[in-house]
Amino acid sequence: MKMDAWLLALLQALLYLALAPLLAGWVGKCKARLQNRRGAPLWQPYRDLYKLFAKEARMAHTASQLFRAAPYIVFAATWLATAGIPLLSTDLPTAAMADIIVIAGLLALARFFLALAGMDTGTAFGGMGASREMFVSALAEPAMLVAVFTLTMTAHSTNLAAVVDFHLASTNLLRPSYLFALGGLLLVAIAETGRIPVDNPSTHLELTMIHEAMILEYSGRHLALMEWAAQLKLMLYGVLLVNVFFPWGLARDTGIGALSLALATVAAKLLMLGAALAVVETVLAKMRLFRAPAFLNLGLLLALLGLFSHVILEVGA
Amino acid sequence: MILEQLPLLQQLTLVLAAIVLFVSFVLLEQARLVAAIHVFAWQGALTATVTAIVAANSDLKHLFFSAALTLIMKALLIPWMLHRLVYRLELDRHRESLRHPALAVMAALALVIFSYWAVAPLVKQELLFTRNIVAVSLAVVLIGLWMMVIRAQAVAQVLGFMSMENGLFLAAVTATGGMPLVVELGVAFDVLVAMILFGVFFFQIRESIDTLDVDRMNRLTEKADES
Amino acid sequence: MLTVFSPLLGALLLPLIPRLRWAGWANIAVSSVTLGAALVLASDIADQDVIRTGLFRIDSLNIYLLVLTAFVGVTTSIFSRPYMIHVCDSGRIGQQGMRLYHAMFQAFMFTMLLALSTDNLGVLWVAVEGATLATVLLVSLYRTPEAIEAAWKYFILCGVGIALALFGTVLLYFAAQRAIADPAMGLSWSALYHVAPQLQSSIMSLAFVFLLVGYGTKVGLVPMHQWLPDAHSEGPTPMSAVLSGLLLNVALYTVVRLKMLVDGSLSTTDTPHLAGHLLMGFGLLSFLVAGLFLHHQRDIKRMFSYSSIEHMGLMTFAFGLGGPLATFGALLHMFVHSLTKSAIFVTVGHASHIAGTQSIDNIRGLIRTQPAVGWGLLLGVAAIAGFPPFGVFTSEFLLLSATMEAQPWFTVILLIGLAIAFAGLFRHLHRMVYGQAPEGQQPVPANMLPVFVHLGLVLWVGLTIPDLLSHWLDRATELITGGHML
Amino acid sequence: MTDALSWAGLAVGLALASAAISLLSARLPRVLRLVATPMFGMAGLAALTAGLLALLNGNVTTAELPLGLPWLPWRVRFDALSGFFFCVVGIVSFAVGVYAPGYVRGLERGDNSLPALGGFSGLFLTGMLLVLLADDAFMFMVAWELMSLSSYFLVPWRHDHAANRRAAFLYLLMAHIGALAILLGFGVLASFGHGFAFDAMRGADLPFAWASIAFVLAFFGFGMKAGLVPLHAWLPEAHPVAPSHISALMSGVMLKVAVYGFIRVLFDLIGDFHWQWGVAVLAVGSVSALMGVLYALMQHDLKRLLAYHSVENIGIIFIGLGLAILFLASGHKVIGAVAFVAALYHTINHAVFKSLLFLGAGAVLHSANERDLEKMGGLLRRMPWTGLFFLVGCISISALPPFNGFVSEWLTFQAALQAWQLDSGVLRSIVPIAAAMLALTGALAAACFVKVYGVAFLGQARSRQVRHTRRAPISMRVGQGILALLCLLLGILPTAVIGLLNSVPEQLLEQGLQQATANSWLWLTPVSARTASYGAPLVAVTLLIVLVLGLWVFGRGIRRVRRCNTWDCGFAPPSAAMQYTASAFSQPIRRVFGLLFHIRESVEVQDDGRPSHSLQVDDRAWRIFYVPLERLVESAARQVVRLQSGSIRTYLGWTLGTLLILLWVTA
Repeated sequence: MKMDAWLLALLQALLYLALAPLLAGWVGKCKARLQNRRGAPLWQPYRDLYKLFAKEARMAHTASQLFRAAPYIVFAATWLATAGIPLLSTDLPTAAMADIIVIAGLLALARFFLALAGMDTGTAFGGMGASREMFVSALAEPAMLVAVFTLTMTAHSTNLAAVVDFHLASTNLLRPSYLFALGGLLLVAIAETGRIPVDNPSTHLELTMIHEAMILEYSGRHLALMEWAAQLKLMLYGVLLVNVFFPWGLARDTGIGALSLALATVAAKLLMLGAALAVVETVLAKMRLFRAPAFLNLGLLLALLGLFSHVILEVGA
Repeated sequence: MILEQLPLLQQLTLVLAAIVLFVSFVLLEQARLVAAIHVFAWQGALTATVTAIVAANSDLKHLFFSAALTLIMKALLIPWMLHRLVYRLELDRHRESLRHPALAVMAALALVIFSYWAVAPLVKQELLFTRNIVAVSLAVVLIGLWMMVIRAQAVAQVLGFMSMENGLFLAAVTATGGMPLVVELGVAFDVLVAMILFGVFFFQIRESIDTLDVDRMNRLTEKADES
Repeated sequence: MLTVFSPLLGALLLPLIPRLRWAGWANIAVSSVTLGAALVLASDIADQDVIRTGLFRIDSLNIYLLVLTAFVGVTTSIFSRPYMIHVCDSGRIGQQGMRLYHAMFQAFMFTMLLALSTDNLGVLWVAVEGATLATVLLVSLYRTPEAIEAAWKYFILCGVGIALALFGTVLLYFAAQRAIADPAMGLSWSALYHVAPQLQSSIMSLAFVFLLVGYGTKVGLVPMHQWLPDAHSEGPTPMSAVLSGLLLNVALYTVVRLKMLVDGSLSTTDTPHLAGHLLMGFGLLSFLVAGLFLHHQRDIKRMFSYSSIEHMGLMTFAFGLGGPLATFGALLHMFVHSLTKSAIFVTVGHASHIAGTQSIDNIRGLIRTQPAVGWGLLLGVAAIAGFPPFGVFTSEFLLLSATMEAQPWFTVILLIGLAIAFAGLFRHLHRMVYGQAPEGQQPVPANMLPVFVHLGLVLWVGLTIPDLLSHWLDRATELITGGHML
Repeated sequence: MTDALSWAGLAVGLALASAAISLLSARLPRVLRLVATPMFGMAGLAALTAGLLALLNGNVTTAELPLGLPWLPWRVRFDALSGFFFCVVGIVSFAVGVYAPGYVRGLERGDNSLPALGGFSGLFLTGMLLVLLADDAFMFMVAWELMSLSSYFLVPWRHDHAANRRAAFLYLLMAHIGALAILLGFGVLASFGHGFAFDAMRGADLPFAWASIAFVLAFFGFGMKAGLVPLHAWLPEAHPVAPSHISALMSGVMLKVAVYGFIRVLFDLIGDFHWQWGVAVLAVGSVSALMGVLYALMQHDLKRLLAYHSVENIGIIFIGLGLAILFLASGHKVIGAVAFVAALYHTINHAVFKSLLFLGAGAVLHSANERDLEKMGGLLRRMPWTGLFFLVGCISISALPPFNGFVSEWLTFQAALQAWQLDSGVLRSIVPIAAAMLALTGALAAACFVKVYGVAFLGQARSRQVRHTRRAPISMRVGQGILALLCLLLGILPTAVIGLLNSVPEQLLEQGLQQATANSWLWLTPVSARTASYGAPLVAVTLLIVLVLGLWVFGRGIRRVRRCNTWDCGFAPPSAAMQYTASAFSQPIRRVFGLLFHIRESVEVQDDGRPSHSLQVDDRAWRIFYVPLERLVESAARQVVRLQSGSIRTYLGWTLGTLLILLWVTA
């Protein structure tokens, strides 16, 4: 185990931390532009976080200690999850520490406490949000895992670094399975990160809220952590999509040059993805909660198709 | 089996056996209890005679004893007891008419043929005579059982039972020259006790459901709990 | 021969005892004497193979049944003392009834032991018929219309059956006369057994049909079983206990003895296993039908009498199956079944006293009212349903494995039957033992000693079969099948 | 004393002793509480020791007991597999032994027959241990039925409710039917192996058809006990009505004994594998997992819910076993061993966290005297320790890192992901579907336990008596604490555990998992370091570090937080009645998966004008599987009853008819 690799891993994690609000800001900016508004500046999310941290945190009488602990746990779990996904280099010991299934598990852990926190306030909103969140994620999880299985069965590894490495090493094949897997993962990502059409992060209309309903009672640093965790999650999915399916440009060692190149490419890819997301959120409308299953079943279907086309078309002897 | 070749006594035995069979038909048909009892007494007497004859033409002297026993029991004692019971139960005028007498007789005839067919396998030249007697006595037994099936009157059922005993006895005597003495005595004792118990039961039944129609005794069944 | 005749003396003397309170004790005493004598006899048998004097012949098969019978007799008499006194005090029977009861109890024991120990098939017949006569009065002891009806049915059906058996015996004798010179020996089982191959097969098979129908009625084989639940449910409970625990065994024992003869004579023909197949058929039929009967029961004693039919069917099937393993299992099952079933009937007697009725719907919350009775019933039924570690499981295990070897497909039927019977028993049991007791339900003076002695023995057998017993059973098996298990 | 077998004997002895003592202590409940239950715990400890010894020194010890049939004495055999399950039984019974005194104390008021409780608990434990020891079919069956019977006596222990009695009857009936099937299966094996001793059966080589019959019988029998769909319907009836620590033993351990039986028969006695079996087990396992969790989501009786989750987890275990069979059948022994170990791992995990949850439910029942989720709420603040431990249990059973449930599911996934190695394309595509169902199951389980914890322990109390809950007695808290700690340890030290388990597949499949623990204790690498690795300790530690850092940086230590009213949207302040209820929480899922349930929902306007909403979700297994069977038997019984018509002449007719027919047949 090389020391610098670990340092790099730490650097990556910090990068995630640093860039996550930026990505959120970028998506917001694009949306504003598409809606012919000037919109908030790119670094607005940073300002919000700073403001929230400065503010005093309050909690309801009905809430228990879990309400206080939840933000930290959610934040920690999400951040740790990001550490397993190669951002710049595939030489990533943390990826070996937490493979894709662990990442999914960590996200689930975060979600678990998020939902509990929502229920802890003892309000109708919290319960509603928690119920819907768990419902949506329950449908999203199999889709996500199946989509990921396609990758891992191709690369014969659940270690994302290894997967990316495998792709970089192998000549670029056109795999039908990846097409489907990508589609499936996209839908899942949209659902999991609480974007339109499944959820709308910028609404506070009780009938449509999911994520917001759970954190409705939070304030101050607690709220900041929750928001930051959400942004991290968005970035996590973004990186997962771009780096696993379009790994070009990632560094395979810890050379400075390779890393800077990787940073540039990743940034570019993320910007494009963000723009695309903005477009999607602009053209689509949020759908009713009970249309969400159809949406996610489509995701699962795509993922399964990917899997089948892998085991039948690509491996099939 | 050629009748001519049989000694006279055996021919006589056959005749008597035939009569016993006929008598049990009569018993089956007899509607009046008192008359039926008399018929039964005759059957007993005939059985006793058969025994005596067999005893005469074989050297089994103890058969004379059992013949006497049969005569006393089947022809005198039991009928007399039944008689008394019937009178004390004021059943002397009682007559029970079968619903389908013709069918009953048909069935009985079928039983006769069946019993002949059933014992047919034990065919050995020197056994023929015995076999036919066994067939007859089996028929008597079956008809007795049949009588118990079709007669709903307790006393009549007892008569059927007793005529089964007669059939048994006939078989025992003619086929095997009588059972060992100890068994004879045991059987006789059992029959006697049975008869006494029957008597006791007549009264018990009578006082519990004031009739001797066994069809009234249908409390004990699983059917009721189907509701 | 004290074994056999002490009950006879008892039967003659007991009615003369003026004070009823003593009669119960005397009853126990006589039974104990019988048991003692039986044990002495058993110890004699241990060294020499067979004892025969005149009409009697004790061999390894019937000695263990003798001991079993005597033992159950003792425990039942122990139970019956308080029970009958309770009955007497509740005014259901009078002084005469008590005298009659004690006399007939011993008379019944006498016939049982006689039937077991005699060698002469004629005497055997007389004894079995005598058993009917002795018990029929006990069935009608309570003088209720139901009791009288039950007694009448019992009397008529068994009388007819036994008459048919006599016809079979006659035919047997008829066949014997052609094989045995001395007519006096013509009904001696041992003599017949020696010359079995010479007995004319056609007569033997004919005879066996009559004997099977005849004694089968006593065993309670479907469809000649109808007398059994009536007699069990209406008679006094101790009598039900001995009926289920002993009479059925003895009848089955008779059938087995006769099967041995018939097998011997048919061995050379083209249908050597005729008797066995008949037994298997009857056994299976009784087993299944009785199991189904259990489901629609309202009377607790009827229910358990059906369970007796079921187990008798199982044993009959096993004896029909033949082979050392099956026979060993059947003998063992005979043993554990009599113990368990008599224990259950004892408990049921107390239970029906507690509730003041025999109707299942009105027996409630036994465990709450009198835990000893409630648990006794629960454990007893668990045992009879074939739950380990009780011995019934052991014997059923043996039977099943024997069936598995001989007729694999019958095993499935047996298992289904077991499941059905089990469900039938427990669906009723639950409501009786558990739940709240009705208002004012009081415990009764009960002597549960016999129950727990019996269950203890059954448990012991279930955990490990004592050498003594296993050797008896083994020798009996050897006698029946000629094969060894040990 | 280092002999594993003698420790096992000691365990059995102690269990029996505790049974005897409590049966004798009819008069003084204190003896029961202070002597019998600790002895129960000791028995568990002894069993644990025995199991660990067997796993460590990995040799097989046998013995013969002077019991059983003259020609078939009870044979005892103690190998790694038995050892592992001894550990499972031991851990839980130890925790239960610690927990019980407090719980039993709560039962001393009221006319509960404590001797029966203690006595049958002891026998129950004895039965389970003997099953694990048995080395011949006879002893196995005796022990098995002893286990069923004694546990049955514990089910209707609160027998005043007719429902409990019915549950008990159903339980015993199903157990018995299952046992008969098992017996039949043994019979098939025995008739080929010429003997009921397991050695003989191992020696037997069966043709495929007969082997399949034996397999099906064993699968049915043990599946009946383990509660596989659709045979499971008795389980959620029976387990919840027993006293809670007994429910813990039943759900946590007895089901595992059924799993043991299945493994013993299939992997040891039959010993050869066919992919058809694998598919069957896999399919049934997946369906059980999914249906189990879905039905659990619909429950609002806490203990019923937990019981349904047992169905789910058993399903997961059988998914692992199915995968193992598949891979072994196609010759990939290593992957097979991985799947097998995954199943074992989940076995012990489920034992631990399910018992923990049941003990927690018992604590709630004991303190709040409430089983209905809809009436609970805010318990965390009234019983903080129980709340904490229960949370640990919830996280574990929801398969979330870094706790133990996650490890076994991770292993199962890893095994499933090796499906590309299978030859047949069909299997290659079946296995991932099972994996997908597993994923769905996990997510739904998480949803379910968010519901449970959120409704029961968070928010505000929904009923008065819950509002005045006292905290549970110390012994109960300790009992839960032990298990909670184990949940964590099993979660963060998988390498150590698997190193311990290793001797089981080595003995059973001649295939160990050396590579799994090859690269240091930090890394769990079931197949190879490149294929997959999980640094459980690192994840846990990092998580902890980040947490502490977060608290330090942002929270600047634990500052007091000002309390204020909940935001009321400008309307009346929110009351407990406004909270989401359990059934409201699961409504979306109920609606999406509605086809699978038998839902009876109705809204009626009561006479006082207020609407009343009634919702009942029933198990379809009843109508599909149980009811028809019952009807069949009923009608057959009704037919048979005609025999007993009551007319003596008919009876005589039967006799005559029989006679004639027989004469006709024989002549």
